Amino acid sequence: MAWTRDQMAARAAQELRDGFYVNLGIGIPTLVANHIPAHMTVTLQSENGMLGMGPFPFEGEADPDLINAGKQTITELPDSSYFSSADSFAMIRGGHIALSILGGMQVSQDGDLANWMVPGKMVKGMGGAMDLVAGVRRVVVVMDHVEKSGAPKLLTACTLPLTGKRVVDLVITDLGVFEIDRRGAAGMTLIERAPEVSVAEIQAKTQAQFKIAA
Amino acid sequence: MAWTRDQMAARAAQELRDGFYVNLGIGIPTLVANHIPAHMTVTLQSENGMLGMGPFPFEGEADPDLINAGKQTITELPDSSYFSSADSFAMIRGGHIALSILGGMQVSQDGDLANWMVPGKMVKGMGGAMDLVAGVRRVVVVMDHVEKSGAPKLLTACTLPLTGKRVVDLVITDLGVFEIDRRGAAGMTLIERAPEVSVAEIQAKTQAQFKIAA
Amino acid sequence: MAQKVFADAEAALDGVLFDGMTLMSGGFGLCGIPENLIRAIRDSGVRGLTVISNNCGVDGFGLGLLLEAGQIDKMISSYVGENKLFEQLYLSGKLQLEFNPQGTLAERIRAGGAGIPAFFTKTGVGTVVAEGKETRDFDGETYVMERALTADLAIVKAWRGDTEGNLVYRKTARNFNPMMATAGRVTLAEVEELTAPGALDKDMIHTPGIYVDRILQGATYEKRIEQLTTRPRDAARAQESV
Amino acid sequence: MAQKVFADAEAALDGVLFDGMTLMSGGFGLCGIPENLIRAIRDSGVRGLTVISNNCGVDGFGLGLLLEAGQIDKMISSYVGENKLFEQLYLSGKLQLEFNPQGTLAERIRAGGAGIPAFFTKTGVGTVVAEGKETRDFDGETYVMERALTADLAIVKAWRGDTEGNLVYRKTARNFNPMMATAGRVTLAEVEELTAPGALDKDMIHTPGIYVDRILQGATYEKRIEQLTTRPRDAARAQESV
Repeated sequence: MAWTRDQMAARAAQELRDGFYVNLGIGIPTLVANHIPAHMTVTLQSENGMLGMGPFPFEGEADPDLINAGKQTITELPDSSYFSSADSFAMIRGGHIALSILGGMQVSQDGDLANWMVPGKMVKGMGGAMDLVAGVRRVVVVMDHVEKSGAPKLLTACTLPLTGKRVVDLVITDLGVFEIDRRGAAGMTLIERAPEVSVAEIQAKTQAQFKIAA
Repeated sequence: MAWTRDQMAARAAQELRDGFYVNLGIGIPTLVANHIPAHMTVTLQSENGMLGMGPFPFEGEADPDLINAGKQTITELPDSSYFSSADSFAMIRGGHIALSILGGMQVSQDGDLANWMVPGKMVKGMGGAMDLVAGVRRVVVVMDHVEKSGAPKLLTACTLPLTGKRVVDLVITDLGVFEIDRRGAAGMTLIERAPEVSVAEIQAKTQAQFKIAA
Repeated sequence: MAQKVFADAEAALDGVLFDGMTLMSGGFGLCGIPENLIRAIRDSGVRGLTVISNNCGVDGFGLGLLLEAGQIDKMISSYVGENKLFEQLYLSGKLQLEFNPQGTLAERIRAGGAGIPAFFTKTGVGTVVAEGKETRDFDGETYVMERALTADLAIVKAWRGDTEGNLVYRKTARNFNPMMATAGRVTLAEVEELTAPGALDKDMIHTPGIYVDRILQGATYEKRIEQLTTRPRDAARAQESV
Repeated sequence: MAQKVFADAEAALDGVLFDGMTLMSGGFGLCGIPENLIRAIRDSGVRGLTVISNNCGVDGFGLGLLLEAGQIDKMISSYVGENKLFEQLYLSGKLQLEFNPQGTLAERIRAGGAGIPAFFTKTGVGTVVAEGKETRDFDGETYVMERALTADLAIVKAWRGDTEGNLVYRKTARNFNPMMATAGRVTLAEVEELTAPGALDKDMIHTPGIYVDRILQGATYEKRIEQLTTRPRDAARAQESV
């Protein structure tokens, strides 16, 4: 049985460690915030210039000067701080963020990621995604295993314009979890499966070559 | 009659314009602050991280957290601001300071400046001087015309390690004022003399080639 | 004595606009945008603009106004996002667009203000962003060389400012404004509240006055919210507040 | 839960010192130096240090203590100034010294913290500073390429800090501290006043807590003044204050 969006977020939350500074992308990654264990201190960075992102404001209390990188109104926490875009990306580029969890359109078996444009169709722009995957120490992608059309998203090589080359450490899909040895030669390894999902099903829906963890 | 230190500072003050942001070096340049015309707004930058430098504090009111680049205790003004060394030199390097007035050991006829070390003898270090001469829009050097030994300080080429190459726009000595076409080929021109100082005296005490303004 | 304060956006723009100019505009989405200056630039009719801004507003607000009026030839941005007109003009070839990663854009602008003509970054290596640019290895990692960005005019929005041009931003409305203030040949700042010198904490000034040529207090601030997200008050808290 | 607060300088230094390490130390002259941590490093006996700091204290205070104890092999600085021992050790060949222009030093440290391995600057072109380094023309001007600086340990001094490591500096005691806080593989901060989170204005934090691994409130602050300069009260003012 494939994982739900919330279950994928819960699995991604297992990558968090106490004291981590983390950047969460738009979509499923945003849900990870709901799964931070109570005993753990995790500080969320928003690349538009904030550390210590709080929850959405109560109705009637939204502040137009306080938004996250997805342009949603948010709140601050006692230990929050604000800074400029240059300082924010100095933080990201300089390797000070421990973990980035973001969405993906395609991931290759070497860890290439495509998630910012479909030529001639979708022109959202890369925003901060290229900086995040280049600068953050560990990059986790959370995405559906296949496209709505059924086409695989885990590929031998991405066909869409890249966000980064050899940047992804872990991929969490609705069917399973894959580790990628992006700095070495070991390639991609399936390390977990969603309940009742078979290796055969994953193989059928995956174009990328992958090993299966012992 | 050669100019006194204070007269040299007064002459340097004539280079100020209303609204200028200015950096003053240690020694005679510091005295320029006493000659800012009353109707003029001139803001002094201190490269250790301050804009809007005020006068020395009253006795008993010195603050160890408030010093200038010469490490002297100073005061703030209503429009002062503080910033980091990186931000301070971004300001300097980025060409935002209109004028720098600093001391010199040697100046060449092309505008080279040496003012930071005498090999084997004096090892003070360049501090911010190299950044100032490279980044500030107009550089004025105020110095004695000759060394204590009588050796000339305005030379065809500096013999001491350089602070910057083709960086000086104007030299004010106790004997006269020289303009330097540092970006072009016109070289050095004597444009003013101290009262009762003859061209012959200046020529005798100057190794650099210079023209005499009409 | 030099005077930086102008009565309104129109007065502050007098003499600094020309067709074909490069304009930097602060803000992230609709947060922290100089909305009064943008409206006045729309009204000025200046054309052929190259605009450097992370986004391009939305249909009918912010820089979207200049897009609608056909005043922009080229955008240098990181994100088109939900601006339909932007996307459509670009896809139909009527608008040039140079995409920059957001952090590269921010750093290029900082470099422009800081006298640094070029720097190296890992961002974009192996992607279209690095195409045609020099790459180089340092300590076994590959980096791409990026050039500085400056503009003929920078327009920024701050929360408070004094008559000398010292600026303080509020929360995430800071974003690109501080760097842009340093990278304009001319920089105009609009503020919600204009104060006398001395009213701002000297340790807490985000943009020192040296960077601001002209300052004005904005006539009105709509401060439109792009994506209003809220949560319901929980029962306990709702009771408390009764 | 992760805990950043340490009881004193000695405790904060536990496990982070080793012979031959590179150390960054904030401050300009004696202004804004981490005096408690410096004393504790002197007492630790660690040797063979490469120290990155604008100056090297004075005889008997600040980094001068480490010089006197023979703990420093090499300095990376912009100014020796009035430190006689520093000058003498260097001239006699007992201390290596790499002079950096002050702005280049500051920017190299900022680059180190910001993931920028190299950048170009006009500073030092045509001088000994540019010897052996790549130079390059951009838009008709010559620039020299400078590399980033990082350190095994950065020690900084702030005025106030909270238990999460957010820091605020005071007046010109800010200087090199904010950049160094970003460029240490480990960063220790000492503060005059340690506060609970929420006590500092969130818009006014100079160093966000992410950069600070350990924080302590200094036991004592001498805050020695290097050059006390004052002016007499003028007659009018003297009268007023009577």
